[in-house]
Amino acid sequence: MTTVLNAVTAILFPAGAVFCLLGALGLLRFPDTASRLHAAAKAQTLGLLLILVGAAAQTPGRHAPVLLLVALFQLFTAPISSQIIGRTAYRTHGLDRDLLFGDELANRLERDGTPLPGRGCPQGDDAER
Amino acid sequence: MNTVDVTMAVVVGALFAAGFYLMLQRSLMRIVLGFVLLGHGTNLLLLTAGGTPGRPPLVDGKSDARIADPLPQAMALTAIVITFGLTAFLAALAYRSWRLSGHDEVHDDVEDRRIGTVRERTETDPAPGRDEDNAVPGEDR
Amino acid sequence: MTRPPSRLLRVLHHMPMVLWLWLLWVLLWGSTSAVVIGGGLLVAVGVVLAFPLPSPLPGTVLRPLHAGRLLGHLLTDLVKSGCTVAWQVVRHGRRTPFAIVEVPLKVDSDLLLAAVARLTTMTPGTVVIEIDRRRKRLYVHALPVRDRQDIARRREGVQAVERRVARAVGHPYRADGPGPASGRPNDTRRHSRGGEP
Amino acid sequence: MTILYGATLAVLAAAGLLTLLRLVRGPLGLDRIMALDVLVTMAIAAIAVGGVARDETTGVPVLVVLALLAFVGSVTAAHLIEKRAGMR
Amino acid sequence: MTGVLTALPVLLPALGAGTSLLRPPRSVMRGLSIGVLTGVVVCGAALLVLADQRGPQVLHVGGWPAPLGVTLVADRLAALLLTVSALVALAVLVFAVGQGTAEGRGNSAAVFHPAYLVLVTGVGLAFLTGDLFNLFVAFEVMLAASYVLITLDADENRVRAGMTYTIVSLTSSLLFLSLVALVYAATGTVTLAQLGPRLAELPDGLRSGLALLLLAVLGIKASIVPLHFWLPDSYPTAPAPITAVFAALLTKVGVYALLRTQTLLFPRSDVWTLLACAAIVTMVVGILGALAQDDLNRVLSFALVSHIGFMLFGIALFDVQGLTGTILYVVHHIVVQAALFLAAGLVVRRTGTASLHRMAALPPPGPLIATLFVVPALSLSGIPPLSGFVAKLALLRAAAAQGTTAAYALAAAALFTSLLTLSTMARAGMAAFMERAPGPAEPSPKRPHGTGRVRSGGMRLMLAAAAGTTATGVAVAVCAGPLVGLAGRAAEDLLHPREYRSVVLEGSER
Amino acid sequence: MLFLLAAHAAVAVAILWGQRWLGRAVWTVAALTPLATVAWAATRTAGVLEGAEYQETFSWAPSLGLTVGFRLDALSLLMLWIVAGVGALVLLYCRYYIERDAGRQAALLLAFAGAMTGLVLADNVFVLYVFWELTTIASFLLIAGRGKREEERRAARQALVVTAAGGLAMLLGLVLLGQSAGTYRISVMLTDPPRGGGVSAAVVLILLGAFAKSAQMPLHGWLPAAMVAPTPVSAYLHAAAMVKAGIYLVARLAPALAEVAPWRPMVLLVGLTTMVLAAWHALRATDLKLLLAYGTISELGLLLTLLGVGTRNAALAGAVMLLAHAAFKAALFLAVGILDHRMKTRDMRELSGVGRRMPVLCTVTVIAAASMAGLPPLVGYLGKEAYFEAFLHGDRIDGHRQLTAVLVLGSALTVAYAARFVKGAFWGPPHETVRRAKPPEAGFVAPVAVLAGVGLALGVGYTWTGALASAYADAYPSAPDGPYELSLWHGLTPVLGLSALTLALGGLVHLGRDHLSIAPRLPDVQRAFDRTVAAADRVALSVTGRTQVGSLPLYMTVLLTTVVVVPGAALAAGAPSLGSPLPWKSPVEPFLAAGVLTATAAVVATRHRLTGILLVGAVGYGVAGVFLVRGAPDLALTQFLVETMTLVVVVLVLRRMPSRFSPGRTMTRVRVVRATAACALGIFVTCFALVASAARTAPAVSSQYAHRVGETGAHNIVNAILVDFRALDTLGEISVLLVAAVGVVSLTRAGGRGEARTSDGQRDVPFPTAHWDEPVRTWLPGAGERPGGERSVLLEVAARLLFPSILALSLFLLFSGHYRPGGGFAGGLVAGQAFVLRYLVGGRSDLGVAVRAPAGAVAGAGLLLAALSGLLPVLVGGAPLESAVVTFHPPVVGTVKFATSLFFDCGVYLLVIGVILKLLSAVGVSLDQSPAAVETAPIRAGGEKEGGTQ
Repeated sequence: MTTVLNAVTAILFPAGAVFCLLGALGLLRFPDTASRLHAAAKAQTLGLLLILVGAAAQTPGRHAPVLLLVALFQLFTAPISSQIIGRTAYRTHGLDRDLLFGDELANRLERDGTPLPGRGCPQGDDAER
Repeated sequence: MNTVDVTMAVVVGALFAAGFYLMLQRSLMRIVLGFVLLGHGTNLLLLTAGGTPGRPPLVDGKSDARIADPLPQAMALTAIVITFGLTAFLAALAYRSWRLSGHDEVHDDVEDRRIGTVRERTETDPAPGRDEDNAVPGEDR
Repeated sequence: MTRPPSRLLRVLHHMPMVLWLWLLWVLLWGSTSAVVIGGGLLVAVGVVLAFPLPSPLPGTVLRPLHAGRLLGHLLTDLVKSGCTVAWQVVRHGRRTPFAIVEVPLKVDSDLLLAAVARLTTMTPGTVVIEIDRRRKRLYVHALPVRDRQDIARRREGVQAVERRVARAVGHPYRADGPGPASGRPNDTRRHSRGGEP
Repeated sequence: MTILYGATLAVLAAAGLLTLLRLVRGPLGLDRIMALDVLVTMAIAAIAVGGVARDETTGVPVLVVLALLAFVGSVTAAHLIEKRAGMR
Repeated sequence: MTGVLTALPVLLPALGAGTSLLRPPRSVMRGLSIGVLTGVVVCGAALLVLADQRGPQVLHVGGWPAPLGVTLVADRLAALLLTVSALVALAVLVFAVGQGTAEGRGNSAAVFHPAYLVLVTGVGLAFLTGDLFNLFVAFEVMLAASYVLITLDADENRVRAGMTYTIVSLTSSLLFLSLVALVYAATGTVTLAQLGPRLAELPDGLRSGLALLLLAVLGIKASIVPLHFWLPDSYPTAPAPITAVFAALLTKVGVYALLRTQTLLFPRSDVWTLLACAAIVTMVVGILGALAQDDLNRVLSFALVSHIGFMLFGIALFDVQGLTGTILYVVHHIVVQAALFLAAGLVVRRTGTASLHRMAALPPPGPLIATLFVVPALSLSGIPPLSGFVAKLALLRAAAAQGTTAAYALAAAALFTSLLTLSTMARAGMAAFMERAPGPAEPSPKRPHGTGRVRSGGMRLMLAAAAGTTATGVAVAVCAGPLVGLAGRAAEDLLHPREYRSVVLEGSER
Repeated sequence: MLFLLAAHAAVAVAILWGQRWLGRAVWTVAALTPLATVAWAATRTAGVLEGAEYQETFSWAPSLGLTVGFRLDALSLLMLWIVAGVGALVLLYCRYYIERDAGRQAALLLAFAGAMTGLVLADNVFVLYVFWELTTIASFLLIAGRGKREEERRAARQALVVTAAGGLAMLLGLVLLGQSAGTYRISVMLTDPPRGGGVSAAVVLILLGAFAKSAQMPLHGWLPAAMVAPTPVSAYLHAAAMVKAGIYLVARLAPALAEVAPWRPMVLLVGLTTMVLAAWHALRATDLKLLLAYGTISELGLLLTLLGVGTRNAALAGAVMLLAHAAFKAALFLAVGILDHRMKTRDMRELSGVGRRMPVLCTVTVIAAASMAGLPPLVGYLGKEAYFEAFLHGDRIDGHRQLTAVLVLGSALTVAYAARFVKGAFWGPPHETVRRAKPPEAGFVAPVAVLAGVGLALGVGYTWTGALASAYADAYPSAPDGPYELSLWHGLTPVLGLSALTLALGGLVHLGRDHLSIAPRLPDVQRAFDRTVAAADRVALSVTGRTQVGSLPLYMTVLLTTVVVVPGAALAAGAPSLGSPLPWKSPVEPFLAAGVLTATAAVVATRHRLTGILLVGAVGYGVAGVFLVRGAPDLALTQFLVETMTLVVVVLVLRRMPSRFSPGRTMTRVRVVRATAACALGIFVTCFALVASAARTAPAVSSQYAHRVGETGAHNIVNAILVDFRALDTLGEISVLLVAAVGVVSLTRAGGRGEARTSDGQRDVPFPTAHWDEPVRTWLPGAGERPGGERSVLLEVAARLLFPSILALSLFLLFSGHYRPGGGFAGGLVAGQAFVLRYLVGGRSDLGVAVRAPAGAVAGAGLLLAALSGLLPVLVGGAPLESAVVTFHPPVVGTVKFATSLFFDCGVYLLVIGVILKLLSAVGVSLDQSPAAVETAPIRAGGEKEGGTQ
């Protein structure tokens, strides 16, 4: 039993860590805020989940479920901030439009008669929005 | 017997330096940041200087490895909470200042400035005859 | 908010939440002693009573089988999405093209919409950045997107998620029908600008 | 096993430092918020690994709290940015 | 039973603060605050009697012996200062109620009463605690309340003053906390009674470093030159009763802490020469500052700084007589400085300005207020037979008895300061209370509108409070005999803390 | 004797009270007290002259040497006569002179008389000093009057400063003297004179005080200036009584101290110089009162010389002159007062012919002046004879012959100015103003007449005078050729010749007065005083202007520098060892350290508010990581929660503030200084920490906690410390939290005096999609109140689902705190986060629905619960804040152990929640909505309306 668990951990831990690392790399490498969100929301969460499961495999008895609980909570809350950040990024022009293949939201807005305000207007050096 | 290790001592020192550098600014918001940093620094100092690291101070009877010194932890906990309350207060003060005067800078004291100018005037103008009761003429208010 | 007729009723109304809180309590304590179990019940009922909230799931029944499938899909999606992103990071890095995709949905309940949005965020390559509740649309930031096909694929992916969610909670999902029977807005006075054009 | 834990922690630490770099560099407030969020996630992972490595479970409540509440801060900050943008 | 008595000065105001937040009606809130403070006064007095007759009253809070738990110790010094402080705090509260600071504009009542009671909690705790970290907490309690009070109804000016005050105080608090950390690092305990011997075993450099750091930190709180700058820039802007209670209590708590720690932790260690210099500089720089000011409250604030020097004087001498003098001076100064600020508040209220040269051209506020100002002003200047004289005499005698050059220098500085204090007070008093025929160039300014509009009942309360404080000051002089005896015994205790240590550490292995 | 003083005080107070209906009778009433004193003194005279002493002692603060002792001996009696007698006459005279403010003046004069009485009766140096300063204060008030005129104020302040300065010097002298003598009783000092090194210093200081008080040169400037006071006041204070205090002190101490080193030279030098120079001044004065003032100074110089020199005959002469001077100088002043009152001038150039218009006044004044000039058979003559004798044959005084010459010169000048006075005041043809003046009433002149008469009587009745004077003088050993007796005729002695010589010389000077104007002007002391005052003001201004610059950063720099330099120097000087610290305790630490350092550096560099706070958050998480690594999960938990909470609060506050810090205008130099100071502090702390922790030898006390934690029923030692071992700390800490929250409410309350100025005044322009994700259903009961643009379906659903779980978690932390990381704080903070979530998502109104009680009440209840749970154990006989472990056995459940400290923890929990609610409500009210909305919105969540609605 212990061997099995150890093996699980031995697989999950490095995998999780690597995902975390890749997520961090993505955070660094992706061109704009919205893309970085992918790294943050996915690679990161996955990495964490793997590690938590790996840890749960090592944790005796009564604490293992709590670790799974942690994973559950993380799954539940991570998308919330992602969505809020994503929507704020869009609303505050945090997208690199050079890489944008198509923007159906903008199209929709134009059809509604409320085109995207301030498109192209320079935001100045004040990068903190 | 050193309870502090070099890394932590340096971190604490850096937090103090950065915190105080910010506290020396005029912008109250930077002062708030400085204060929070200083708070971190002192809490860390309290914890590290006070105790040797060890197992968390829980008595669960399962291990007899040395536990960390709980007293500095309790003190640091108290300090953390106090710092939090005061940070909130400082932030509110910054807000109030900004609301009243449109900025959150700590400006120089008016009365002191006035006395400073009076001093400069008396020192450049050596005439000693000053009305005694008007030791500090206040016309430039 | 109308006040429920009695406290007991409210507890019954919120039974799932009470049970969940109870479970949570027991899990957190990691013990099944009588004190913990009794205390957990007290805490669960107490919290629900002290802070009244609208019932979350009116008329929905969790269907275990579909829920299990949903979970399975979720986990595989998660792994897939993780890998996708990781691959993107390694492969493309700075020049990852993306698109914002409009996904019309069929479910018409806040809860389900939220669930879909949430799960969408976990599916590969998509992050919800805007929700149009009235018109039942999600706007999804998708990556990488290189052509129209990609966009369509993404849209379908999200709709698949929606289907699975609706099944899991026993929602009468119809491919093209109007909104579901339950979850009709009980508060329409604030219905804001513009319905479906 | 110890080597495994150590290596995991080391990788996590490296990831954390990279994230910190994003936190410091910005350029948008949102990026920083995100980075902070990710940092918390990594902290959860690291604490879990550390707990296993040291064979103790005292960190578990910390984990629960972190997992459940980390988003509150980021949501607040994102709100601020949104509101600011509205004011422009 | 006496244990409760020791805890009550801390717990009562805390209870009161909690209750006053439950939104009781205004009259209840007032009654509550006044009742609580009266209770503290009674407890303080009872403790004083007990401590004087039976030795230090020790309470092991929570029933835990000293190094484990926090210990509250009411020895003579603590009980004495507690009683006097509570008395003054009570008078100031009455004044504030009368003036309407407490419940004037908007909802400041809901802020004032809890904050004031918390302030008293902190002061009480600071006097009673026998634990270094708890002392820090006490300071924080007191200071946090004072931040709130000084920014009450803050306008631009008050916010600036509040910033200065808050930021400097916060700095000192953090430094104090660092000091606690360092002390714990070096000794492994924070119980004052245990620290003395443990500190004595430390290497010299470290010990004097700690002692001086402590001196600097407490020096900020007690506003010793050159750490005093914040005080004259912040105190004068607050409403009169708040300034009064700050001036009376906060700096004195700093002095008390200095007294306590210098005797208990670093007895006659390396700081005393420095302390003597600081005392002289404080006295002189402070009073010169007062001489240069035009604003009545600022004059008094600088005088306050200056007279902190007198208290250091006795500590620097570091013998029974010197400490006696310091204790007497602290007692005297608590009462008198509060009375002065209250009287100044009345003057400003009546004339509508705090500027001396403007005040000089306004009609004087009447003989009663004049008396209420002049008596404490004379007392502050050390004019006999008022309390300031008694305290000053004790200090001078101590200096003469010691007979060193430093002692004589201190005495000379003290006398010089007394003279300038008198001169400053005379200037202020003349500006405020003498009618001057308006000169041709200076048209008599109209009294600002609405300054006289005080509810007569409120005015009566204010006058009664100021009169009460002044009368307390006079009483200090009249009861000088027993008081000197008490202070002498307290000083004796301070210098020979064996009894203190033994009662605190009773029941615990050292 | 105390009853005399009490009577003075009581009558003075009574006069102040009853001045309304007493009217002019106040003066009579006031005069009764000194008259009674005179009468009392009269009854004691016989006894005193026979050598008896009357003593009274009351205890005040004996350990300080403060014993209220009174003693009546010959000198006191003499002075008492003068003080009370002249006092009574002056008071009676005032009835005619003073018209305005009679009550106040009468009370003050009476109080002054009382103070003088006390002064001369005091038998304790400090009691003497007490009355001494009281006379200073009384004279200040009398000179200043109502302070209408600038010169009154100036003169009053000058008198105050000079005499008080002298007084302070004297006080130190008295302390030193007492220190050497071992007693503070004057009578004991006299019988057993102190000797030793300290006594010389004491003598100098005491003499300084005496000189200042009795207007000796060069400290005399205040006396002529004080002539702005009403004439009776001048007569009493500056002729008869107050200035005599200094003389009295010298006379009192001379028997004991005259032989101490600097006493005699000082007294002689100062006294004689004053005598001559002041008389010279008097010759130049045209104002009669000023003339008398300088005359007084001159006489005081003489008296000082006589009484201070310390021989029997000189003392005798001094005592006689003391009496004589009081009588004639008071009379002369009062006479000038009458002139001034009737003629409205006292300039001798405008007065002429008064002698004819007011013959009675003229006569009595001339008698008094003659006494001043030392004409026989007046008492002044007796005195003059006596002092010539004392000096001419005073072998015990070094250089007594030269001194005699000086005395002759001084006396001659006295004669000259006496003549000048009489001539200036009365002689010549009647002037216009004089002719129109109304002659004074008899009662007005009577006091003058009485005083002049006394001068005559004392002269004629010289035996009696001699008895009185020698009773004091006999304290000294008499001269070898037997005691000198007073007499109007000693035969043709050299002394008589000297007397005649003075008259002749005086006459000559008077005749040659027209040439006086070319005589050298003496340096003006007045200007010197003014210069000193101005210089003091300038120094004050300069010092204050340079130190108190009003700049907080500068203050902080000074402060930090002090903190670093002072202890740092001590630390460095001791060169303690750093020990041999490990590089790190755990390999994780360097990583965390790197993170913390990076973030810290970024905080310093950033110029954006939000960035700053986020980075600080990162630092906080890093620190929390360190806590965890070092085995402090409780701390890490709290740190994390607090960090999030700080972020939330600061962000909420920041919401409407500009994103960047105000543009810095700091000069590079200043920045470098600041950075240096900060870095120095950082290094200092680093070194200090290493040194301090290396020095630990004793074991930490906390090792005992592990052993005794079982008694608290806890497993988590940290929590046990917080709620049980050191619950008092926690109580204080929650008070801080509470009051800080109250402060935040107070500060952010809407509607400061200046209304908010938003940075650019623009209103919110919501993004077009803002209202899109408004949920259809109500997920949070109060969220419907929010504008649609601020709602989010995802958030609302999440909040709805998470809220109960978070609360359950918080309760778990609260209850499990005793056993594992958690506790009231952590629990409260977690619950607080739940409410933050409600606030963020549902807005203020939803928060109001969630918590119906006012935030302040929640917080207050928390503090109440904590404090009460501290107090309750007392009722069952425990110590405050004591807790107990209660074990009970309910049927099904089994054994339940329960620590009562849980109540305390619950209080903490509640308080933290209340505080967070309060913070939210505070920032909510001020920041959330427009002010109008604040006014109308039904607010239930917070304390924002506390008090305001009552």
